[in-house]
Amino acid sequence: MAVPVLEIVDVSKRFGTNLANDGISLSLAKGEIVALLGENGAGKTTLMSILFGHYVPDSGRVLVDGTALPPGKPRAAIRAGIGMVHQHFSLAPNLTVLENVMTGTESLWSPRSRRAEARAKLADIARRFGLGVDPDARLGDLSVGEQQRVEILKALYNDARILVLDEPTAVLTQAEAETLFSTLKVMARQGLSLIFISHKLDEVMATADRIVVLRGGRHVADRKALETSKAELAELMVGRSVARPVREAAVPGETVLEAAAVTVRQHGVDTLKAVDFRLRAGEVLGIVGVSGNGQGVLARLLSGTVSRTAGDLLLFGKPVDRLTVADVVAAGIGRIPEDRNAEGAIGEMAIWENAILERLGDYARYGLVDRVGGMRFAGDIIAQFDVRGGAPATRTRLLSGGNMQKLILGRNLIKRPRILLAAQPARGLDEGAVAAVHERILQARKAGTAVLLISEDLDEVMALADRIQAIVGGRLSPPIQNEEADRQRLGLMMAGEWQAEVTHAV
Amino acid sequence: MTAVLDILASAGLWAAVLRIATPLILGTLGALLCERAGVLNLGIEGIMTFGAMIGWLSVYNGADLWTGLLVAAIAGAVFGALHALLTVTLGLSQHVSGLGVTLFASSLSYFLFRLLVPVAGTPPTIEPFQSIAIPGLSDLPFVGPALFVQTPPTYLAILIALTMAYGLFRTPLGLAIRMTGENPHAAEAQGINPMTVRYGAVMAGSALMGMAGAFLTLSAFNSFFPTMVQGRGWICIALVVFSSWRPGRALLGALLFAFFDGFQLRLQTTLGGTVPYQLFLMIPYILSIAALAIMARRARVPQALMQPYRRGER
Amino acid sequence: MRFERREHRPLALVIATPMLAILAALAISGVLIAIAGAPVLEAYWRILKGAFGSRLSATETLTRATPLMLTGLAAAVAFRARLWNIGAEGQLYLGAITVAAASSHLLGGLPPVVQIPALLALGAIAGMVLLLVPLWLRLRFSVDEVVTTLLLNFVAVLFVSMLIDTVLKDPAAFGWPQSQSVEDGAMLPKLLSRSRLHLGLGIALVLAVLLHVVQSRTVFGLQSRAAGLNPQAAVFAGVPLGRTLVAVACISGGLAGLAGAVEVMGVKGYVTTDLSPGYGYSGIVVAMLANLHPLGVVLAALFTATMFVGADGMSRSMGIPSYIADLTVSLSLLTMLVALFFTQYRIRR
Amino acid sequence: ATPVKVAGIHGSPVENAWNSVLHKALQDAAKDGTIEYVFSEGVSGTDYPRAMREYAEQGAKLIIGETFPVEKQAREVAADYPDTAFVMGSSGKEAGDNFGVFGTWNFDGAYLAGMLAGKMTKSNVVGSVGAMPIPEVNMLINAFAAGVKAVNPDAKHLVTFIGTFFDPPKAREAGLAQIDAGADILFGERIGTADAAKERGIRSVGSLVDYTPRYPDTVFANALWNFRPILNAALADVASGKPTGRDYTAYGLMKEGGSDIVFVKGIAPADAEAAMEAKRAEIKAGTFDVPRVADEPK
Ligand SMILES: Nc1ncnc2c1ncn2[C@@H]1O[C@H](COP(=O)(O)OP(=O)(O)OP(=O)(O)O)[C@@H](O)[C@H]1O
Ligand SMILES: Nc1ncnc2c1ncn2[C@@H]1O[C@H](COP(=O)(O)OP(=O)(O)OP(=O)(O)O)[C@@H](O)[C@H]1O
Ligand SMILES: [Mg+2]
Ligand SMILES: [Mg+2]
Repeated sequence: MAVPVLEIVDVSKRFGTNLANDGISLSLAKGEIVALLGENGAGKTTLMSILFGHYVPDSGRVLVDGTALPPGKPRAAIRAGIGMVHQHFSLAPNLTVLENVMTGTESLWSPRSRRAEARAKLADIARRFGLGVDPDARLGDLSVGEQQRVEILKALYNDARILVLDEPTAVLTQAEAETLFSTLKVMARQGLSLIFISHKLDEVMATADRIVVLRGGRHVADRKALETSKAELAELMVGRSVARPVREAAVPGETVLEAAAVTVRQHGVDTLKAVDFRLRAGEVLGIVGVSGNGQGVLARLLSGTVSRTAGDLLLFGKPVDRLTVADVVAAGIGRIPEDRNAEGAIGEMAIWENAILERLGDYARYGLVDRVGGMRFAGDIIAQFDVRGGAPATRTRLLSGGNMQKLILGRNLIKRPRILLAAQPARGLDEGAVAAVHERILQARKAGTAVLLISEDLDEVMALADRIQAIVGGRLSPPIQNEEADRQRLGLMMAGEWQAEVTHAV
Repeated sequence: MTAVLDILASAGLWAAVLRIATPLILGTLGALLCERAGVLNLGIEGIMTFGAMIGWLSVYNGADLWTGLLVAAIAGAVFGALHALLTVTLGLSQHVSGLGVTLFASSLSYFLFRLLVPVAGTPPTIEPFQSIAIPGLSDLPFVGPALFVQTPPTYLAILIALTMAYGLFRTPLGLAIRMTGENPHAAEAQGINPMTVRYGAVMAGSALMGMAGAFLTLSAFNSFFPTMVQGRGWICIALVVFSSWRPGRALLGALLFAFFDGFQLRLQTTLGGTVPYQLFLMIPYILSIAALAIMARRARVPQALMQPYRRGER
Repeated sequence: MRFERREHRPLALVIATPMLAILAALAISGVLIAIAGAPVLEAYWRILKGAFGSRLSATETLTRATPLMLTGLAAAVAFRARLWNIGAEGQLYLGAITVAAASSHLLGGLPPVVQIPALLALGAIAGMVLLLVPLWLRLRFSVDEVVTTLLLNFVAVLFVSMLIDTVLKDPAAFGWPQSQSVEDGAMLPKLLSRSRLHLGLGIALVLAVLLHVVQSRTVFGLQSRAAGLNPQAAVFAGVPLGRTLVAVACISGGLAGLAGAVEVMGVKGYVTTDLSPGYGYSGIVVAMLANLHPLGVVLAALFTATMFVGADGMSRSMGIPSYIADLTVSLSLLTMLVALFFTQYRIRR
Repeated sequence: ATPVKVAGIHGSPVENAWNSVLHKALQDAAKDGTIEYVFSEGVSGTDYPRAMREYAEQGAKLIIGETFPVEKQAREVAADYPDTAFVMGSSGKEAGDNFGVFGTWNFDGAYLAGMLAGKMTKSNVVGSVGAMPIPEVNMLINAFAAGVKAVNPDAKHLVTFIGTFFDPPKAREAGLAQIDAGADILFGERIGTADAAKERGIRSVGSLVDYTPRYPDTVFANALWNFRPILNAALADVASGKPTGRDYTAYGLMKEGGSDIVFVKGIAPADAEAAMEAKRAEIKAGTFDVPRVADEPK
């Protein structure tokens, strides 16, 4: 093998009692793409943060071209040619693209920013790698995919030779992800070395040359992509074999939720346009779509946080007026929000408080909170849903992403809801956690719960949903049966192609 | 009505506007610089007081006026470092720390003044900055006496405003400061140490606040007098908001407020105290609140303002 | 060097650090006292005596702590819901002027049992109203309230200054800008004769306990904390965000307004623009020192008042500049802030 | 005799002209050995009653100060400490046996200075800068204006209030505004006014203390106020055990030696000085009373 451009040697890092990295070593050759895999909390981000100088390792070294980087100095890492695209974007929405890219690239004491030169260089890089974006746009006005591009441009602008991407596709659509990976391959061919982190085994297998697996902070495996399989990787990550559950055939029951020509208007824009759907007991209805097409509004509408402008909603056959969160919870609708940190749970509050917050009606008397009951409820969730890493009184923030998701699932499923609204339930979760979440959703279906699954992940929808509708520009396609669905057909539906069919037919 | 027009047409008014505005310009720029880096500095009122005291005390003890101004700036920077220690290093709540610094700096000024300066009938004096007529320009009709016969710190303040406007928007350092105020994580990811930037901005901004205070004792007056800052610092905080964090507009805002004050004083001599003077004094505050209500939607507030940055914390 | 958040706070640490902070503040003050040429140890002794050494000093300490408790509670309840109310000073003045106006114009002549509660309520309502404005700006236009509440302080004080210069000016005050007085009958009863200690202390203590119960035990307490920590998640969980914040603002502004009412009805009898030596701002300090805990606020207010009254008395008895009192208080605040930090964080290399 | 223990409680820093007059008189008395003087300054309204009580409990026999913001409470304190004499600058009335009051009546000097100014003005415009329109400030400014008018009925008199007691830069700006409006002699009730006059090379009049040493070429006359007569009267009452609950204001009048004009000879026209000296003699003799007008000057 060629001389490695990057070597991580025996790096360890401890947070409190938690050994996040335990003697990890890793090397990267020029032009190579390495995927870093591991469960949530395995220490991937921590390792990359050490590489980039955000964190100072407790021990171990990082070598670029054989020279050790000073620890804890992002500036040195950038100089050495390391570029990093963070799991959470580090961009300033109020500044322009060019400003975001230029920050820190010139000597701070230079009396003048060389904007023209910077603009030219940016345009050049954008052309070379096919990453077009308006340099004068305010960053906050860009879509998520464009912001991602800016992050990559930023790294390339710094003449990165080693590019690190931490879960770059977590927020991208399938199509955007595919574009990204073809760009990454172009980069590798031009001599860049890449490390990317992902939980999606398909893209890992398709893109990486080599795959490194971390578990519990330790380096557990290093495989050539050609010499391994998804099943092996999944097992290496979790430490046991995992398989996603299989949906069994079932007969759906009566309709529990029906929307007829429901429209939502926000700030003068129709974000949902006359949507129709029916949801039946014991079935999973999948809604696929590219983000930004209204699935957020749909989820919020059914969660009780947005109200409709026109149309009818029938809940258990009865028309309902304005739905509030309290109504929704009282009606036995469980809700899994799309962003667990922003909406699902409050990190600074205890687990038990998060568990009962949405059902304070049941856990309060005369306006006083029933603490004992709440603790018991949280304890039940922890036990039944295998939430690890916390007791009822623990601060929720300390749970890993997967465990927080289990808490949210448990909070909703433990009371056997009649309807479950699941928005992106497995986003950002590792393979083991995904399997567990899917398992729970299918169990609920079997028990007669009607599940509305909103997801951008086609594999997930095809694995779980009985019927599938696509959402495009605030409109819903008519449903198709799972058996009729394949990637291509769904792709067309997500592009709005069903409308064309309809017009042709008329 | 003609009385109002006469006032507006007098060069004296506009010269007064510049004079009254000078400490506000310096203080506002100082607060603006801190806030651009993400740190609200409510220590301003106290830092101005200390600057007024120490600048004067230096000159009283034999330093020349420019040295006095410099000493005030350095003292301001020291209090800035204290504020930065509490809010940047320790990440404590910025408004609480700022109020603490104000209380500390002002009581320390009074205490030291009392210890170091003998009590006499009226406080002892120094020879303050004299107005300098800019050759050529000051001979222009109307504009000359209105704008070009001022004390050197006034020219300096305007120069600093223009420099800061350039510096923030046209230099790499300015971009680094703005980025730190918008998203310190992003700044760090680009190899800028947000802690250092915040320390630098808060100390430099506080130095300007110290100079703002020193203007009161080295130019606007010739003695130090406890409590003489009289809320000018708080007006600066308002003006930063009013300026939507832009140095050029900060300059204009300070001039606008000084205009109301100078105008009000002149109106009294012709119309007598018919309008309660409090109404005039409320103007900058109310305008700032209104400006905020209009602007906030466009979210031009530095996004990381008042948010502590702790390395390696989730 | 890095700071790492502590998940567990050893009790010993929680007790020891504030003690260290007080010692540090006293040590620094000691240096200044020595510079002023006074014997330091005696000065410490005099601070203690000045705060608690006699019936007079003890009642004065308690009297000064009273408004601090109320403004401290006002800040604590708001900060807990992340409503950054630093406008307690303005709310205090508005409460005060409302009480003075109401007693001399609206409710004058009513029997004390009716008038006193009515005045207290009106004072509280005035404070609420002043805080609801920035809250409305925040909810409607997403205007950050730190700056608006701060600025409204100056508007409020100028407004009061204008009123006591014009319509509410006391003609009996010989032209001094001061408001008409609250009727004698409507003054709060004194708790001890020959002292300034008044019923306001009792009111503040009861409210602190009440607030503690509300915050730690009630649905509203939990919801307001949720609203503060993560508004979006709170809305998702069905917390009525607007209503909760309005309620928080009413309590916070009400407490601050009440502080003004109590100062007028308990101590001063009328309003001038120097009614409050910054009680609104000190309240923030008190709330932070108490870590936003209502019962802690009582202790922090007592501590702050002790430091001030003690050091003030010391300056008089030892003939050193009286500015030492504010200086000691500010030093205690700064050291205490640092101490609180170290109860929450530990240093890692 | 052993010196009497006297405490001064100053609501403002002792640099404030008014307080400095009290402070200086008390310091002088201490130097004479007449009294033993302790003081507090910058005492806020909230703390004022406590300071009074503390000094009373520490055994001060006489307490001098100002109770403008705390009139009501101050009387309560006095009632609680009948053995201590309180003689306070106050707008109110005396109370009980031990709460005496005094006003600041240095308007005689202001009137006389006005007589000089009226003859000196070339532009026929003079101005006064004051803190706030409270009676004692009003009386002073009105007396100055009356003096001007007495010798020069056509002269115009401008008035500006700065709205605060402690903002010298603002007083200076107010003075400059008046100069811009044509004034060529300024009466500075507030410190800072003379700085404006100095900057523009015109003359000004000071109040309460002698500003001439501070502004030698600018301030040519001062309406002095001397606290010593009031202090002496109060001390005499304390010494002889007479009640101090009375109004000491009159001791501050010119005819009692409590106030006067000091001026630099030869600045004003000789006839103006002569006319002024004549009036001064009349006032001292009690044959002329300067009008006391407490309304807000217009
Ligand atoms: N700043 C921090 N303070 C305390 N603990 C931390 C910190 N950063 C990470 N951890 C902990 O270290 C462990 C590794 O975290 P890390 O973010 O590296 O995981 P990851 O592999 O990136 O997970 P994910 O797939 O969820 O992104 C976790 O247990 C996490 O809770
Ligand atoms: N306040 C608004 N003003 C104008 N348009 C809006 C507003 N909110 C949403 N939209 C538009 O409505 C459409 C649907 O928005 P929505 O937030 O539901 O998207 P989403 O599907 O939830 O996206 P994501 O998955 O990224 O959260 C988008 O085109 C969006 O740009
Ligand atoms: Mg990660
Ligand atoms: Mg959305």
